[in-house]
Amino acid sequence: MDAKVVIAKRVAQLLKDGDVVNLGIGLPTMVSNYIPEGIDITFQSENGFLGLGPAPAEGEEDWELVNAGGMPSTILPGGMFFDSATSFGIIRGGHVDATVLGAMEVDEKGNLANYKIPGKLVPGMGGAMDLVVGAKTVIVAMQHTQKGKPKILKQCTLPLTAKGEVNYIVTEMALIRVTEEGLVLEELGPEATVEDVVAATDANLIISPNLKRFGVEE
Amino acid sequence: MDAKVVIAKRVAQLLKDGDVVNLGIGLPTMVSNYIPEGIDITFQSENGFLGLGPAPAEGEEDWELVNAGGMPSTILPGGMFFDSATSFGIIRGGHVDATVLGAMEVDEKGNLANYKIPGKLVPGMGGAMDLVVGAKTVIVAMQHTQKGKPKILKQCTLPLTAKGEVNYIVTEMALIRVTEEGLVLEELGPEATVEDVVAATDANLIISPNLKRFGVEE
Amino acid sequence: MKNKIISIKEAVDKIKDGMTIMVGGFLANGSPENIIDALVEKNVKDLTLICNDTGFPDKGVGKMVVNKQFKKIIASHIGTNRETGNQMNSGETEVVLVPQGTLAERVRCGGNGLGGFYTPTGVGTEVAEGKEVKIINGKEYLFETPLRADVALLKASVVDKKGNMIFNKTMKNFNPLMATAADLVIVEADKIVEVGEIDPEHVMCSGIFVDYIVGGEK
Amino acid sequence: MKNKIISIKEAVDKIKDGMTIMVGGFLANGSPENIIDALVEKNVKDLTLICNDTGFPDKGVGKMVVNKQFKKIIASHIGTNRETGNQMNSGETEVVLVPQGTLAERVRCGGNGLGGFYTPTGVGTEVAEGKEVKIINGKEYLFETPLRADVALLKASVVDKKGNMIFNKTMKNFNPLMATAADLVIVEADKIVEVGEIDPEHVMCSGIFVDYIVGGEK
Repeated sequence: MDAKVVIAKRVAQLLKDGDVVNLGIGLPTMVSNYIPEGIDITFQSENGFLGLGPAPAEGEEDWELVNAGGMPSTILPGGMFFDSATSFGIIRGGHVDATVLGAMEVDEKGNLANYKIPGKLVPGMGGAMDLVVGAKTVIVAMQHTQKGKPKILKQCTLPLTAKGEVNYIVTEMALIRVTEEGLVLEELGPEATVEDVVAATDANLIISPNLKRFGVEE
Repeated sequence: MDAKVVIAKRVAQLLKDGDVVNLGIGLPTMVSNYIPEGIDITFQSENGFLGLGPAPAEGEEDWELVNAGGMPSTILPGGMFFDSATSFGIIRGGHVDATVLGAMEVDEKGNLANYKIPGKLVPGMGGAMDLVVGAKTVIVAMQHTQKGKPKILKQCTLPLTAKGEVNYIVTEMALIRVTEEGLVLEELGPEATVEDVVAATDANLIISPNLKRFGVEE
Repeated sequence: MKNKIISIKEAVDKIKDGMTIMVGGFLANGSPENIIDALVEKNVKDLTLICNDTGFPDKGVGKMVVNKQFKKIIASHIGTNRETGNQMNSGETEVVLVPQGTLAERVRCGGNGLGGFYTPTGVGTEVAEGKEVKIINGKEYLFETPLRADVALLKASVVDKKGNMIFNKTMKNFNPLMATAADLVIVEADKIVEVGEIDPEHVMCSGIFVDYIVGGEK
Repeated sequence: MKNKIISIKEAVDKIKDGMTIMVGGFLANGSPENIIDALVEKNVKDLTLICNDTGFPDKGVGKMVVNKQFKKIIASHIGTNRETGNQMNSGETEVVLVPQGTLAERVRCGGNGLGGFYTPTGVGTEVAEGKEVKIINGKEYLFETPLRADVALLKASVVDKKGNMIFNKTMKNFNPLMATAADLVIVEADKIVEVGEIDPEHVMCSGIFVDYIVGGEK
């Protein structure tokens, strides 16, 4: 299975019936394709609506209905549109159960860096800082390493998006929970060993006594 | 002419074409009956709409459309409904050009007391404090005296609704403008003399060199 | 999809002695009268009330005031219900009067995850007592804090089974704000419809805030 | 009733070198493209921009970035327009990055007469630098100030002759917020209708905020 699909499937299983969820651009967006049967998720799009549906069919794009990436989207029954202050009131007010975002770096304290590389890439934080602070559960969904280099660090080196807000890190190799004690390796990806994960991770990992393997099927 | 009608007519003439105006309960409400021809005023009702119209005909009351006094009202074309935060955002944000309210006391500094008599009458300030602070022009509309006792004082004795926010005081006897220098008597009511006004006023009055009489016709 | 529809009895069973409740409505316009009646009948005690006003002795939350169910009341206006004033004067009930715009903004603040705000309303009045004053751009402002409740009791005209709400005309007032600011949100509906029956452009407050729906008989 | 409809030329003539402008839209969805084109043509300079993002080089305010019309840009995201980053790196343009929710709330704050607010967003990040931190109920918050502009340039789908607006689907975003927060408000309409053609229940932002309307060709 493709690494990204593995990640998206495992993240999808973390979501609970009735949850309101905001998915970041890129890999996180794929999560919506793998929501388990019978689980009702309402997706929030921070540019201004609840009830984000699948991408429209070709030729049916509506440029008055776009997602947070600026691309044509759809709205499902039971959704609604609102302005940006209302949108971030929802986010900051704790009404979003989970947010799924990518990361450049995450660390042992649950710190997240995903919005700039000084002097090189400064796109801006967009809605990420509000999402990470406001959502009840923050799930980082990313490939475990970047060009072979660890992204899960003892301490972030890039400017932080938020301090101590990350709850889960899901990669193709591992599901890691952020706790007061540090990072707990709770599950292994389909093809990973503990040694693989430890070798690919800069941060210290506490191996859960109940270590399991992802339950993601083809 | 009835004293209240004199006051309402003179206040109505202070309003300008295109103004957004909030009228308090009681005498101020009467102002809407005397808006000069060709002057377009949008009335705001702080419980949640713009475009307040006349009271409905008997038998046509709609208890889902009430004014700030809780009584059935109507909405005019071009109006809209909103929640209380939006309503007071409009008020506090300076988008209301004028508010017209009654007063228990007003003083030389433009202080206003109209929401409680300690130990006796404590109805609460409702939206008055926000209105007086937020509206661009604050017009006090009231009878000049209460049971023969002055209401326009050197200094308010009752708890203040707002400090230094009143711009005009309109009574059946006078139109008084609040300035940095003090209260300026600018106009006399249809039947009043300067001596009458001075006698019925506790505050010091500066007599305007351009003193006029109200231009209110029967 | 979770079933949110419950009976009024089930709804009021969730409200316990000593809780803080927010109740929508402005002079009882837009208040959940059936839930209020059931609460009077259940006679739950020592509640703290957050509401724009205390309605009338026979309408809105005023019925609960008459039944002496509140130990504390936070409102902008109590003048239409003599019983509130009596209980305040006798010391039976603590009454905190808050300017209407400040009250609305404090509820929004509580529901939107903000820590507080500065308002010019109340500067130089009794409302300012004990509050931090900050000078911003040469103007005085008061610091005001967020308000939240254990339970919000709302009234809506049309509610779909996810809890998406339409409030007719002036029935919005505090309802959509309180929807965001309580741990448990119960809405009394005039009419309950299927998900998708309300156009996403016409939903006035999202069902993501709503835990339970009662009513629908009208 | 005042005539608010003017030509695009008359509209852009009101925008002078050095002004601060707010422009509605999210990645150019809901931006006034015709006004922007006219501003590019007029080549007004040294502007300060407040906008969610800087659009694309050929879409939205991005066209004005390419034309080097801004001395300062306040936005949450500049990643879709490489030219903004180039001008920032070369020092030609000052770019202030603000989290999207904070940006929306600061505009609302400016339009609603509040002096500032406390948000948890950005605590422990570069965004917190130089800002007052307040601990409220044991949690850290940053003090954020209101934003206002000389001119707000909005886009709406349907506008009546009083300026009442409907924004289709996701075109709301910052538009209704900016409507409240500028000294002069100009809205570009897809369609202009008579007063009364929009149901008061469907107006999304009141015409009282609008000074001028352009467009209506669509």
